[in-house]
Amino acid sequence: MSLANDLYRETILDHYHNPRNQGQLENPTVEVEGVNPLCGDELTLYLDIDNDKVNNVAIKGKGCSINTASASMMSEAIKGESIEEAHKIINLFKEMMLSKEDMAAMPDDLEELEALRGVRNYPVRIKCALLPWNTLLEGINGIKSGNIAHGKTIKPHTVTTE
Amino acid sequence: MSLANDLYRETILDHYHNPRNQGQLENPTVEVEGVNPLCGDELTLYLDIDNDKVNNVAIKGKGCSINTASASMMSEAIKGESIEEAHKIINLFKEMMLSKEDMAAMPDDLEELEALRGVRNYPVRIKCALLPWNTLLEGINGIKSGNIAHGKTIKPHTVTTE
Amino acid sequence: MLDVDKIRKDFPILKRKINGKPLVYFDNAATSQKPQSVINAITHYYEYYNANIHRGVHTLSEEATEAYESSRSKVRNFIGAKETKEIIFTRNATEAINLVAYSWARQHVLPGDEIVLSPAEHHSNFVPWQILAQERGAKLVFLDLDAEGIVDLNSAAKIIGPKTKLLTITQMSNVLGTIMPVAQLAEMAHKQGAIVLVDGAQSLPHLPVDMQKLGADFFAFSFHKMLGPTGVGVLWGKASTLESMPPFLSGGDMISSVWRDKVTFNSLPWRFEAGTPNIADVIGSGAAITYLQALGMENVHKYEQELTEYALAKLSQIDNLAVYGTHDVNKRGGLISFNMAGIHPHDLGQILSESGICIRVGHHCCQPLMRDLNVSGTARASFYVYNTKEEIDSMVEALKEAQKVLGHVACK
Amino acid sequence: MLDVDKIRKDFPILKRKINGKPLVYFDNAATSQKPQSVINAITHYYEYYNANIHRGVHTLSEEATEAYESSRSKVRNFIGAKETKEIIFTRNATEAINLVAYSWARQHVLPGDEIVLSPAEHHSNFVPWQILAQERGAKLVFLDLDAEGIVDLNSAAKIIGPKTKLLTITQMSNVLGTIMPVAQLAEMAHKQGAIVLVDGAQSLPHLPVDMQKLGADFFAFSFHKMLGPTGVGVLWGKASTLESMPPFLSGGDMISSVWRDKVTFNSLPWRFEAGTPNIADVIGSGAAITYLQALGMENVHKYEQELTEYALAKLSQIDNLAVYGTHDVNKRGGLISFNMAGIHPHDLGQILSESGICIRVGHHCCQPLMRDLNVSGTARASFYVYNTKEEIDSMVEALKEAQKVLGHVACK
Ligand SMILES: Cc1ncc(COP(=O)(O)O)c(C=O)c1O
Ligand SMILES: Cc1ncc(COP(=O)(O)O)c(C=O)c1O
Repeated sequence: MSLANDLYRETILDHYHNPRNQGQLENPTVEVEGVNPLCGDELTLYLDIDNDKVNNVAIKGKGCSINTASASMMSEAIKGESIEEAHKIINLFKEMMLSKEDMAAMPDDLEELEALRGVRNYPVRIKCALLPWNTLLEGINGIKSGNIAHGKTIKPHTVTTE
Repeated sequence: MSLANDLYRETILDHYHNPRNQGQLENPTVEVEGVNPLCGDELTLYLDIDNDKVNNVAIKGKGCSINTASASMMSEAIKGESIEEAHKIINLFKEMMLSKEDMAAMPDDLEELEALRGVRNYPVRIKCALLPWNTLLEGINGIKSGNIAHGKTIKPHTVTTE
Repeated sequence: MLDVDKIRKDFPILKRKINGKPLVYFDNAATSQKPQSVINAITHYYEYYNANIHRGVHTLSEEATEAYESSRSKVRNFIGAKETKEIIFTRNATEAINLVAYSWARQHVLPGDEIVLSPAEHHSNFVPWQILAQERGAKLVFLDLDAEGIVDLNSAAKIIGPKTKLLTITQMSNVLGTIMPVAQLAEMAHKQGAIVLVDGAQSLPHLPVDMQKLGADFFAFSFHKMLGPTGVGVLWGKASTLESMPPFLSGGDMISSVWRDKVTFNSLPWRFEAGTPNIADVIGSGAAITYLQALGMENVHKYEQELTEYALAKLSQIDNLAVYGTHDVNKRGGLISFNMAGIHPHDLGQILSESGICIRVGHHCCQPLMRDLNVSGTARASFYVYNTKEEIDSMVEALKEAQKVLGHVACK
Repeated sequence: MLDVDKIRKDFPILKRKINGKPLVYFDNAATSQKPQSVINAITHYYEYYNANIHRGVHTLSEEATEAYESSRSKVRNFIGAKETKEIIFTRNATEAINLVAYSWARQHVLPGDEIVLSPAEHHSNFVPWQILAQERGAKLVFLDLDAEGIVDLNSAAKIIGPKTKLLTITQMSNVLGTIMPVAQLAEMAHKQGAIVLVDGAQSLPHLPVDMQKLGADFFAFSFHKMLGPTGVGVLWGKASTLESMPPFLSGGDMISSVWRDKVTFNSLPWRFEAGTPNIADVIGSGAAITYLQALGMENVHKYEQELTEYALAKLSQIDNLAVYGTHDVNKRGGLISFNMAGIHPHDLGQILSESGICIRVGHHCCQPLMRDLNVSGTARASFYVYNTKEEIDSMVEALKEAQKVLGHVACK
C-alpha cells in the first residue's frame, strides 16, 4: 500500500500515538489558537519565549495523525532554538510541503521531518501538516511585532491552502 | 407567412393603426393602471360606470400591435354593456386565449374578437392580449367590492402567465 | 422495489475506477451523483435552446422560459405545494434559509423573541439565526435530543412557548441520520403563533414529503443532493407568508416598474428571483424530479432502509467502532456516522479513499453537535439508490484494514 | 484576427434551424451561446469526478476542489486581479452587486450620503441602490449622458463631490452599447473618498479589462454572458476592502468555528461563499475563460468593432429606423439598439423570430433610461465572436420585410 510509504510511515505513527510536548504552560509568553475550518482540526500552542529564544513549547489539541505528528515533530525541532532559527525551520518545512519542485533533503538535525515529505502527494492533508507551523508563525510574529502583550491569546486564524 | 394569418390579420392591424376609444375621461368612476413588467407594455383604463353599466371607456397607453388592438377591440365590446355582461365577455375572451382545447367560435356580436384567436399560438404574446382585459377586470371588481372610492386610481398590478 | 442493476447503468460516474478499484460512493449526504438523464437535460439545453428567459419573444427564449417554468411545476407537484408561485429557485438550501432570515425574520424578530432550533442543525440552518439573534437581541433556544438522537417532544413542549417567534429544524440530521418529529413540533409552534421553517436538505432526497402534511411555513432544500445539478436550491413558502415579505435580492426580473425615484415589484415567485437565474440547472433539476418520481419515493425510502439495516448489522461486528444515533431504521435515514477508537476520522477517510471508497469525515458543518458529542468529527457513510450491499461489504473490509494500518492503541 | 468559420464549429447550437432557416443569434447581451469545450467541462465533471468540495478527503472531492479553485485562479488571471482571494463566486452579476449593497453599503452609507450612478444602469445596478438609499435616507444622484449616450465628464466633475459615498456605473451600457469613461470617473470619486463599483456584465465578455488599470474597488460580472454556463457570477473586490466587510450569506463553508453562542468566520474568499457552491458551472466557467483567452480579448474586440461598423452602415440604409447611442465604433461595443417608426419593438422581435433571427426587444431592464428616451422599449441586436456579416444581412432583409407586414403608417 503506497499510503503506508507516503503517509503512515512509522515515524509518523510513533508521533501520532505518543505526541511530544503535550499539555499546557503555566505562564506562557503567548498562547495561539489554530483551527482548520475545513476538517475541524484545532490546536493551542503555548510558547515561552525569552531573549529571542524559544525556551519551551506545549501543545493542546485534537487532530488527525498528520496534524498531531507534525505538531509533535515541530515542537521538538524548535524547542531551545532562537527565533531566527525557528523562522528558518518553518520556512524549510513550508517549502518542503508547498514548493512545486522536489526540494533537497532536510539538514541532518531536522531529518525526522523528512517523514512528512510524502504528505505533499495528498493536497488535502498538506493543510493538516501545516496547521501547527502556521500557528507557530503567527505566535512568534505577534511577539516580534510587539503587537501582542505578554500572556495574551491570539485567536484562531483560519488556515487556507495558501 | 403564417404570422400574417395568426397574428397580423387585417382586423388587428386596423385596430393597431387606428385604435378606438383613445384618450382619457374627465371624471371617471375609476382609473386603472396595468403594466406588463416583462415587455414594458403600459396602459391606463378610464371607466365611467353607473347603475352597473359601463357608460364610457377610454384608453391611454403604449403597447405592441396585439396589446393595442386587444384594448381597442375590448373597448368596443364592453362599451354600453352591463357589468354582468362585461364579466361574461371577459371570461369568454380569457377562455379563448387560455383554454387548452380549442373553444367554440365567439358569439356573433363579438365576432371581431376572433381575430385575436391566433395569438394563442404565441405564448409570449398572450400576455400582451390579456393585459387590457385583466386591467378591466381589476377595475370593475374594485368598484363592485366597494373597495374603490369614486375617482380613485388603482395602481399597477403585475401581469403574469397565470 | 428498485432494480438497482438497472439504476446503476444510468449513472455514468459509477464506471469509474480509483486506484484500479471500482468507485464506491458513500458521500451522498454531501452531494449525490447524477443520472444520464439529468446531464442530458443540461447538455440539450445548451446545445439546442439556450437563451435568457422571461423577456424574450424569440423562439429560443420561449422554449427556455417554458422549460424553466415547467421545472417549477414539477417541484410543486413533487413536494405537494398548492401553487407554483410558492416555489422560489435559489442557489442552494443555504441561500433559501438566508432568504427567510433576511426577508421574513428581519421584519418580524424583535428583541427578546426566541428562535427555537435543534442542537443538530447544519451550520446553514444555524449561523444565519445566530447572526440574526445577535443583531436583533433575540435569543437562540435549543431543543433537547433524546438518547437516540431525536428531538425530545416532552421537553420541547416546555421549550416552545409564547416567546417563540420561529421554530427552525432539520427534518433529517445530516450527522445522526435521525428523522425529527417535525409535524408535532410544528403544531406546538403554531399554537404559540410561531412560524416554522423545515430544513429538508437531507429528507426530501430520500423520503416522501408532502407540504400539506408537514405543517411547515417554509421548506428549504438543494437539488445537488437529490440527483440534480449543483447550483439550484428551493425555498417553498406558504403563498400568504411569501406575499407579505419584502424583496431580498433586487435587480432584473424581480421588478414590475422602475422609475428614477420609485419602484414596484413583480409578483410571486419572480419577486424573489433577481437577475438571470441558473436556467440550465433548473431545467436539469426538473429531470432529477422526473427520475425520482419514476422510481417512487416510497421505494427509494424502503430500499435505503434495507441498506441501512444491513450496514448497521455489519458495522456492529467491528471492534471499537461506535455508531451515533438510533439503530432503529424506522426512525432514521440511510446515513451513518461512526468513529473508531484511536483513529481520527480524517485518517479513516483517507485510507478508505485509497480503496476507491468515498465517505465524508469531519464535523459535517455541525460543530455545535460535535461539541455536544465531544468529538472533533465523525466518519459518515451515506447511501442512495445506486448503492449496494456488496459496496457496504467493501467498506467494512476497508475499515478493518484501516484498523490494522493505524492500529488501535489501547494505552492512549 | 478570428477564424470565424472555425469558431462557429465549436458552438453546437449554431447547427439549429428555426422554421427551416439557420439560427441567427443576436441576443448575446442577454446571454451568450456556449462552446463545446464549456459543455464538455460540465459533463466531464458530472460523469467523472462530481463531489462536494473543500471538506472531503476522498479522491473525487480532491479533484473537484482542485478544479473549482483552479477556475478561481483563471478568473484572477483573466481580469488581472492581484490575488485569488479577491475573486468571489456568486450566482450572477446581480447577486454580486447585492453582496456589496448588503455587506459593504449597509456598513458605510449614512443618511445624507450620495450614491452616484448613470441614468443608463441596468435594474440590477439600480434597484439595490434605490432600496438602500430609501432605507438609509441616502440620495441617488444621476450623472448626465451626452448626445452620444456617454457619461459627460464635465458635468460629472460637478456632481461627484464630498457627499459621494459610492459611485456605481456600468462599463458598457446594455442599451446604448456605449463604453463609459470609468477610469476617469473612478479617479474623481476616489479623490472625494468614495468607493467605486463597476458593473462589468457587458464589458468583460467583449473587451480586455484589467483590474489594475480600471481603478475600481468592486467589479461584478456574469459568466453566462461570456460563453460560460448560467448560474455563475463574480464579485471582484480589493482585498483590503473585502477583508473589512461582514459576511452576507451565512452557513456551511463560510465559517471557521461555530459554538452554540459564537462563531468565527472563514478567510477570504470563502467567507462570502455560503453553502455548496455551483461547482459544475464554476468549473465550466474556467473553460469559458480558457476559450476566450485562446481567441485573445483584443481580437474579440476588434472583430466585434468590424461587425458593428458593418451593421451600423447597413441599418442606416433603412428608412425610418433610428439607432440609439454613438455611431463611433471606438466608443461603443457590439450591441445596437434601434426603433422603427410605427412598429412596436415587440412586433419587430416576433417577425424576426419567424425568420430564425433572435434579437431582444423591450426595456432591457433599463426602464429609467427608456423613460429618458421616451420610448417603451427598443429592439436590440448584440454580437459575439460567432456572428457574421451574412447574418447581419439576413437581419436587414427581415427588418425590411417587417416594414412591409406592419407598414409604417405615415398618418399616425
Ligand atoms: C449592464 C448589465 N448589468 C447587470 C446585468 C445583470 O446580469 P445578471 O442577470 O446575469 O445578473 C446585465 C444583464 O442583463 C447587464 O446587461
Ligand atoms: C441538513 C442540511 N441542511 C442544509 C445543508 C446545506 O445545503 P447546501 O450546502 O446545498 O446549501 C445541508 C448540506 O450540507 C444539510 O445536510
